Amino acid sequence: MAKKKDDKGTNNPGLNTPLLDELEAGPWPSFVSDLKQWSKTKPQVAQLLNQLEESYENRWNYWTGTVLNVSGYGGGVIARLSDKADKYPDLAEFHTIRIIPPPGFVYSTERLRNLADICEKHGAGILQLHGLTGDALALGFDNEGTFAAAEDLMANGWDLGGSGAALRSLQCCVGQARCEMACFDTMKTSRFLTNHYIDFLHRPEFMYKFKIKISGCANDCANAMIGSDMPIIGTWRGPMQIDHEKVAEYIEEKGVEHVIDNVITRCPTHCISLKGKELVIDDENCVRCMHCINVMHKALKPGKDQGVTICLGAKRTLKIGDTMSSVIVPFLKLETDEDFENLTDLIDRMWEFWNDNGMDHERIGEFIARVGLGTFLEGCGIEPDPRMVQSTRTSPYINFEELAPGDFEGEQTQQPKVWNREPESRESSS
Amino acid sequence: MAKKKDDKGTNNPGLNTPLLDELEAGPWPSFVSDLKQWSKTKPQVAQLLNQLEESYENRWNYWTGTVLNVSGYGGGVIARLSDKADKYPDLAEFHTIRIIPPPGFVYSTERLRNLADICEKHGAGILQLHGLTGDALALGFDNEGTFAAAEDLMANGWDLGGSGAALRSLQCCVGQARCEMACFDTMKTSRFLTNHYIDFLHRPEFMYKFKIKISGCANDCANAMIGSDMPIIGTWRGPMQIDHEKVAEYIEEKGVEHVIDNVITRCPTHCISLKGKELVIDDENCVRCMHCINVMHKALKPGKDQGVTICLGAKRTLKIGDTMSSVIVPFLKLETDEDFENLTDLIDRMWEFWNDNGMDHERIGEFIARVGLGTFLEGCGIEPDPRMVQSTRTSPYINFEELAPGDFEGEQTQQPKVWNREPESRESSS
Amino acid sequence: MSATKLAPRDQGAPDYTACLHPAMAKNYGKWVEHERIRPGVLVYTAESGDKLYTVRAGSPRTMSPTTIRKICDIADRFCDGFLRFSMRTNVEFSLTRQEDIEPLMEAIKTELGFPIGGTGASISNIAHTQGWLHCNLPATDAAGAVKAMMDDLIDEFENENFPNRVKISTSCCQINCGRHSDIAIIVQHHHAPRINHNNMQICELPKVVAICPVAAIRPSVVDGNQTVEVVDEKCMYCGACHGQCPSMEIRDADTDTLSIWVGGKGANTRSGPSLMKLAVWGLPNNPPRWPEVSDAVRTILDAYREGGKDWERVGEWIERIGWQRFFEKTGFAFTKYHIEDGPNAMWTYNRSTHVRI
Amino acid sequence: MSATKLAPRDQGAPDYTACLHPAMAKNYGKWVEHERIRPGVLVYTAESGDKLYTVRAGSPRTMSPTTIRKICDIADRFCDGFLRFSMRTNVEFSLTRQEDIEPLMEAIKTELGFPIGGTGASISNIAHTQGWLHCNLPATDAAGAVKAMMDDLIDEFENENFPNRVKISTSCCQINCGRHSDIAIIVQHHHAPRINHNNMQICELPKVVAICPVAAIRPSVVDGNQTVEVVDEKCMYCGACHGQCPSMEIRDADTDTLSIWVGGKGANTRSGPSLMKLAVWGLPNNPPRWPEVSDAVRTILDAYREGGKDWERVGEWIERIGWQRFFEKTGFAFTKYHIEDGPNAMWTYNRSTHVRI
Ligand code: SRM
Ligand code: SRM
Ligand code: SRM
Ligand code: SRM
Ligand code: SF4
Ligand code: SF4
Ligand code: SF4
Ligand code: SF4
Ligand code: SF4
Ligand code: SF4
Ligand code: SF4
Ligand code: SF4
Repeated sequence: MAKKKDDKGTNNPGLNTPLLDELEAGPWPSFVSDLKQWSKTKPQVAQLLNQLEESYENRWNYWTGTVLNVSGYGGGVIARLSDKADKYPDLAEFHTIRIIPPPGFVYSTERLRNLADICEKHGAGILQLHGLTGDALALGFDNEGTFAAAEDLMANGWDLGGSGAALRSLQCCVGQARCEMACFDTMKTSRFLTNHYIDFLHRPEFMYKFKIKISGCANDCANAMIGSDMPIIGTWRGPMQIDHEKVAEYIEEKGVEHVIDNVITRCPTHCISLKGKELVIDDENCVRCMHCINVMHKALKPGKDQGVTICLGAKRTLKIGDTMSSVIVPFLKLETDEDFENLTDLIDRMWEFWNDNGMDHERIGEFIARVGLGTFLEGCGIEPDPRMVQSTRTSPYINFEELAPGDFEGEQTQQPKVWNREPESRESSS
Repeated sequence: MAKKKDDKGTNNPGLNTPLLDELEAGPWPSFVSDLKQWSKTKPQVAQLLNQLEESYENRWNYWTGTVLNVSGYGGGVIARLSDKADKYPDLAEFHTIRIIPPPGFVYSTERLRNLADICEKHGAGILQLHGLTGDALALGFDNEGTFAAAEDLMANGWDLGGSGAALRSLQCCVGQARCEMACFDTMKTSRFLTNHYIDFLHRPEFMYKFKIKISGCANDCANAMIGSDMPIIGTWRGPMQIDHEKVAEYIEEKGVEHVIDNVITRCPTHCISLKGKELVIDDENCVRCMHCINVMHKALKPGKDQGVTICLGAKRTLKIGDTMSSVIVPFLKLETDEDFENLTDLIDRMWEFWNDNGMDHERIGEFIARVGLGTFLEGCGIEPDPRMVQSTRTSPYINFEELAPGDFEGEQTQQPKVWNREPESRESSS
Repeated sequence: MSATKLAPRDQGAPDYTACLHPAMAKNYGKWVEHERIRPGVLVYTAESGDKLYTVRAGSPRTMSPTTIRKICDIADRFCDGFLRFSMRTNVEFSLTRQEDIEPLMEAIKTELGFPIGGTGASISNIAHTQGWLHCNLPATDAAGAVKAMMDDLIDEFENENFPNRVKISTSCCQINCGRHSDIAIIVQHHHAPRINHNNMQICELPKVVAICPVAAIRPSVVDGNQTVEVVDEKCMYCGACHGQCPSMEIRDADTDTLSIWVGGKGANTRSGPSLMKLAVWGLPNNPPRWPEVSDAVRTILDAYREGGKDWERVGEWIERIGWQRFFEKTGFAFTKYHIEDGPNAMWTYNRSTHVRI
Repeated sequence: MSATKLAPRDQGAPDYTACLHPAMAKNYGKWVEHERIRPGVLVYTAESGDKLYTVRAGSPRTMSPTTIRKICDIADRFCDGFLRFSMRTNVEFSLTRQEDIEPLMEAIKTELGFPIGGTGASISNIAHTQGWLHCNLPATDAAGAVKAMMDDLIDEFENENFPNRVKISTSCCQINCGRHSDIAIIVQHHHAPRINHNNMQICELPKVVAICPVAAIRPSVVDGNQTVEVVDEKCMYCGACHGQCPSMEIRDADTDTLSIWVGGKGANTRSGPSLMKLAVWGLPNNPPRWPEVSDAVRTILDAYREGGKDWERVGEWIERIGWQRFFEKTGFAFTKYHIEDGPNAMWTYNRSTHVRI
């Protein structure tokens, strides 16, 4: 039963958190201190801390999951009921709302204050900036508060994030807003995809969750490669930009040995060599790993003809073990409207094949692991490309459709050899 | 029914091998020419060539396998019956005898002539030096000829090789007999193990075949790593030997760039650096891959404190796919009698565990793949060593015996949480 | 709520252009250079010659509106009313007036109590998960362990003293929302789930049977109720069933332990991404400050700092020196549990004679 | 034979010390240096200062006693009555008198017709298997393809013109006794085994059912006979059943094809051992000279010679330039069949953004 907001904190038992208090000491900012302070404004936070104290004491958790949906949405709320609701009535319903933040986590103070105000108004007001998927997380709403907060948020230009078997809120690095490494517009791409696919984000109808993370270059500051089903990573084609004067300066300053040890020997394809004070890069073999650029970032830069590499498949370890993202599109320009259409066209086809053929709770990486990348590509109408693999196959057993007997002219002439002798097993006499 | 040797070639149809004849042209020595010539001495070889011609014509094989054992032996003969025995009566029985060669394939002409003589006397006399496992292969004996040849061979100091679910004939590189890279006595080790385990070689009683190949150093000229269940590979501990004068000479002669490109950047652990005309090797991180020694073989040599690394598990692809050998003993001295006892003791324990717990047709690599290396080590009483793995585990799901509930004092206090609410699925109203 | 008029739906991501610092908006896509002035402070130079200073401050991620508003106050005063959060929940204050850097830093320290750092080859903020604060699955807390660890590592946040950036994460259950990191702390369970047969949801049955990766769960009937049973010998204590169905309880306050994993990396730099691997297991789940965890992390960090070459991430350092040396240098034991089992195990064995002797 | 007295059993390996060239016996374990005087000819120097010259000659492996005796004659004349065979079925003549090298080489060429070479960065003799000459399983011949290929590659045997040694092997069925090599030729089948139900050996039934890696074989009864049937959709045409039971016929003269695999390596040098990987499939099984195979091998070799750096083996070259360039440079097509399937497939995908563009 939902209680009125006004009730919160009635009969609040007061804070009793000796263990948590130990987390107030030390130089790192303490969430305990902050929440203790805040509990004076929001009495339910005292209950939260008291319950957390019990968790610390008993090394046990007291939340149970449930499902709660805002009208028109199939996700965005992580609903929790306390097992200790009798003792902590204000925790009886204590939900988190996932909110889509501005791409790149940039905020005006106006927007951020607005967020804090709304969350304070309708719930416990605790914010986590940001969750690991990339949502702004607001904790501590009861059922009514959740609904009210959602309306208020939406009235103020915010929207709910993803949860369940849906597209999840996208995450991107700061990119071109502040980083010279960025090879494309991560924020624009993030917002474009979010809005284009907002239906899939809000109403779960996939086989399972799908995460997209976007990094402006291979440094992958957005954790796309290990944290998303579909990393979109900036890159370039053709030669990188080299400022030969600055190269010479760098070598002058740091010395040849330093350059050999930190640049030459670290290139994964050994495609850099040092000729006197000049770096020579065998561009054909540069795999755009960013390392040399990172080290000599004033002298070297990504090439001018930029775009993205798209990968597919990462997830954590449940069921089949960790999957990692692997290349699905080696290079795609991402500038014109047409480029973006190419991207959504690709995503549409991949989603369709996955959702038509996947199993319940099967992420796309697991799906590919099950059906095979070859089948997946065919199903999505994507041309196989050797850059998708680290190496070709080692197993010699191949099901060649093209060479199936039906494709050969005439009848199979060779019948099984007639093996009509008893097997002999003999020993030399004596 | 076995025929008398005298019968061979009666009614020999004469050679008719237009396709095979095409293999007489060209500069590479032709086995066809050799055998055609030889068929004048051994008429059955003409039948062999004629049947082979039919294979070439029809792209079809005409041999069927069977089993034939020399008294007291359970292997060593690869017995074949021709499907075209009606047409080629001398091929009705046409077996191969596997013969253990001198380790390292060294021969005196006396021994080699002796081998040829015996094989000619009792069969078709065709020799293959050597089979890929490392046997001297003698082809073309009928049943009686097989038995007679075997006795004659043994009377002359030869012995039969392995086949079936047995230890197979060992193979080793030339090693210390002619190679300065050799870190231990490969020939002695090969002969010692062959003779020590001759019973297991001759009387198949393993789960399946077991191959041992022995290389004097990590160059692995004996193909041990990919061709044997148990590679024994020479190595050393402590620093490698460096002749600094010769290093300087080499650098002088070839130039710094050459040394960087061919030595420094090629070291798998990047443990070599160039300080002027001196090579500095971080010995702690040298993994004895032999590369730098190969390139600068006059200046660098294996270290003086030598021994072997033992691996386990390679086989080709049938059933579970290729397995590769992996380290089971990082370093073992192999000089004194005690050292050799350590080696056989280890082999005994591994064989026992494998044969007690393996399945039919399961090679030791497949067995380890099935039960896990951890279990295997425990079963054999071998201490786990981090050098056995390329990296530790990535899967977080571990069956810790030590931490099983029984090992904790007292009762399990925490019972499953009582989850006594109906799951709620709500929507905001309207 | 029934009376409320519904607000507009499906608006998507907020317009970031309205959230950009003016210098960012102006020089969007036109940055040419960056430099670290000191730990925690970067300067970015644009084609236009504009310079943007950025000060990075460590946050506890979980914050009250009071704290949020303090952050906003500072951003209003020094940063034209804009700010951002980084991927590791740090707060980034950007400003164009160099002379304001010191006062800004002063304000961050005194008004917020946030440390400044996390840039370059430092230890940045530790990524963490919900823990006992909000998730339904945790066997431990994440935020508490992070607070304790960061207290210990604050110098490493405020300075750049490692071979390369160090990313640490903690997770509160084996699901590991904390992701792969250079160093990661996760939980291990040690026996099969206990089942609350009275409470099994029939609707969940097929799902919970299906989710078990080793087919250890099978339908059964107990006291006339449709429920499931677990084949103990098969179960690998993964907890997948617990995530699917709360009546399958995998946690045990007495026996759950923590473990530390190393070498996870998402960056494509040099050798590319890699999964993290097991370093230490069996650490006690010891709130409120998990000292054994902090100690073990410190041990790894010290060895890495001493042995790593510039630009080597933790995993790359270990790859180069080999796991044997890693265990030697940290003093941790290598056990059979460190050896991978399961289907991909063979790929983790040392399939060469490459050994350090 | 019944009257014959049995010879001594279990004698084991012959005494190699009696088979060593005197200079080998004397300097056993005391060699310090080697040098290649010219392709095919090495000189080894011992601590004692002794020098041993070795001339390597290519053999066809399968030889008549006549040929063996010719070899012995030459060894008697020049090598004190000793010789050896190498791991790749070459004959090695060792001698101490430098002035005899030329006459020895002359004798090898004229009396045996064997080429001299196979040392250093050349293509040595091609390892091959029994084929139609003796095995019961082959779908092609191995010796014939080798003879044809070596005719084509004889210059590469007699010279050392590659970045590193090139090891080639051929196998006559998918079992692949020919092992992993820099370049390997193997056979592929294209439909499930046909079964000779009249001839099924009851004794073999459980074994043949058990050996199928994908459980495609199940017991069945046809015309009252105990036999097996194969589930076509599951079968991957591996032929394991055919090796176990000759009544399961996997081969088909009309549809079997050959394929070429690259990058196998057993040496622990540099990156260590590696398995070979698929380069080209669908080559016709075309006796007596398999020209399509020779052509494809030549194409790979040319690209390797041109693109490989010194000391890079074929697989290391491909690793460095990437498979994309391999396919570009050879002109072969990359198809979905080149992508690994099966349980370990994910490990072969490109799990980074490392691409050449
Ligand atoms: C809130 C958050 C942790 C945090 O404190 O930051 C989180 C919390 C939960 N995760 Fe997660 N995950 C969160 C990021 C991740 C990440 C990291 C990422 O997205 O980059 C991962 C690893 C990457 C991945 O996607 O695999 C992650 C892997 C999982 C998994 C394991 C998936 C697997 O197949 O291995 C589950 C369980 C599942 O999917 O069945 C899971 C499930 C959950 C659930 C919904 C537990 C459940 O199944 O009931 C948790 C809800 C807690 C709560 O009360 O809010 N969460 N989860 C993160 C989402 C915040 C946000 O929206 O911004
Ligand atoms: C003769 C030889 C090929 C040659 O011409 O040199 C050969 C020939 C046969 N091999 Fe082999 N193998 C030969 C070396 C190899 C090698 C290479 C090696 O030993 O270094 C391998 C790969 C490494 C390995 O051990 O896996 C090899 C992997 C196989 C396999 C596949 C094993 C797997 O699990 O993938 C089989 C089939 C089996 O074991 O079931 C097999 C089976 C066979 C059989 C016995 C066929 C059969 O099952 O009936 C062949 C007998 C042919 C005949 O008529 O003589 N042979 N076989 C080689 C042995 C000669 C010798 O004794 O010196
Ligand atoms: C602000 C932030 C992006 C954002 O949109 O929020 C960012 C910003 C920068 N990163 Fe990053 N990285 C940020 C998270 C990451 C992450 C993800 C994470 O921390 O969770 C990674 C990948 C981690 C992994 O591998 O799993 C990441 C891997 C890198 C690397 C690659 C390091 C390497 O050698 O492997 C570089 C290159 C470098 O260090 O020069 C880099 C470089 C940079 C540069 C120098 C890029 C630039 O020119 O501006 C930025 C200054 C950073 C500094 O700290 O000195 N950034 N960077 C993130 C700050 C997080 C924090 O507060 O600590
Ligand atoms: C004679 C022989 C050993 C034997 O006992 O029979 C031998 C002898 C030598 N090998 Fe080998 N290798 C012999 C087969 C092999 C094999 C196995 C094979 O060919 O089937 C390999 C491993 C193949 C693989 O990786 O799968 C092999 C990999 C090497 C290497 C490593 C090359 C690399 O960089 O990966 C070296 C080092 C080098 O080239 O300096 C080497 C080096 C040598 C040296 C230079 C060692 C020495 O100091 O004597 C010898 C002179 C060889 C030459 O040709 O210039 N040998 N060598 C074998 C000759 C075979 C032949 O007739 O062609
Ligand atoms: S991923 Fe690249 S573009 Fe994005 S912030 Fe990091 S370094 Fe800059
Ligand atoms: S970006 Fe990476 S791959 Fe390219 S040259 Fe630099 S270090 Fe080499
Ligand atoms: S393996 Fe080593 S010791 Fe043996 S022949 Fe080859 S190089 Fe010499
Ligand atoms: S032997 Fe190999 S690992 Fe050792 S220093 Fe030489 S190249 Fe490096
Ligand atoms: S790691 Fe586990 S317990 Fe922690 S938030 Fe994620 S799902 Fe919940
Ligand atoms: S803990 Fe994992 S393995 Fe055990 S029953 Fe549950 S799902 Fe299956
Ligand atoms: S490869 Fe196949 S056909 Fe050829 S010898 Fe080996 S088992 Fe026989
Ligand atoms: S060919 Fe292989 S997959 Fe097909 S039935 Fe025979 S053993 Fe099974």
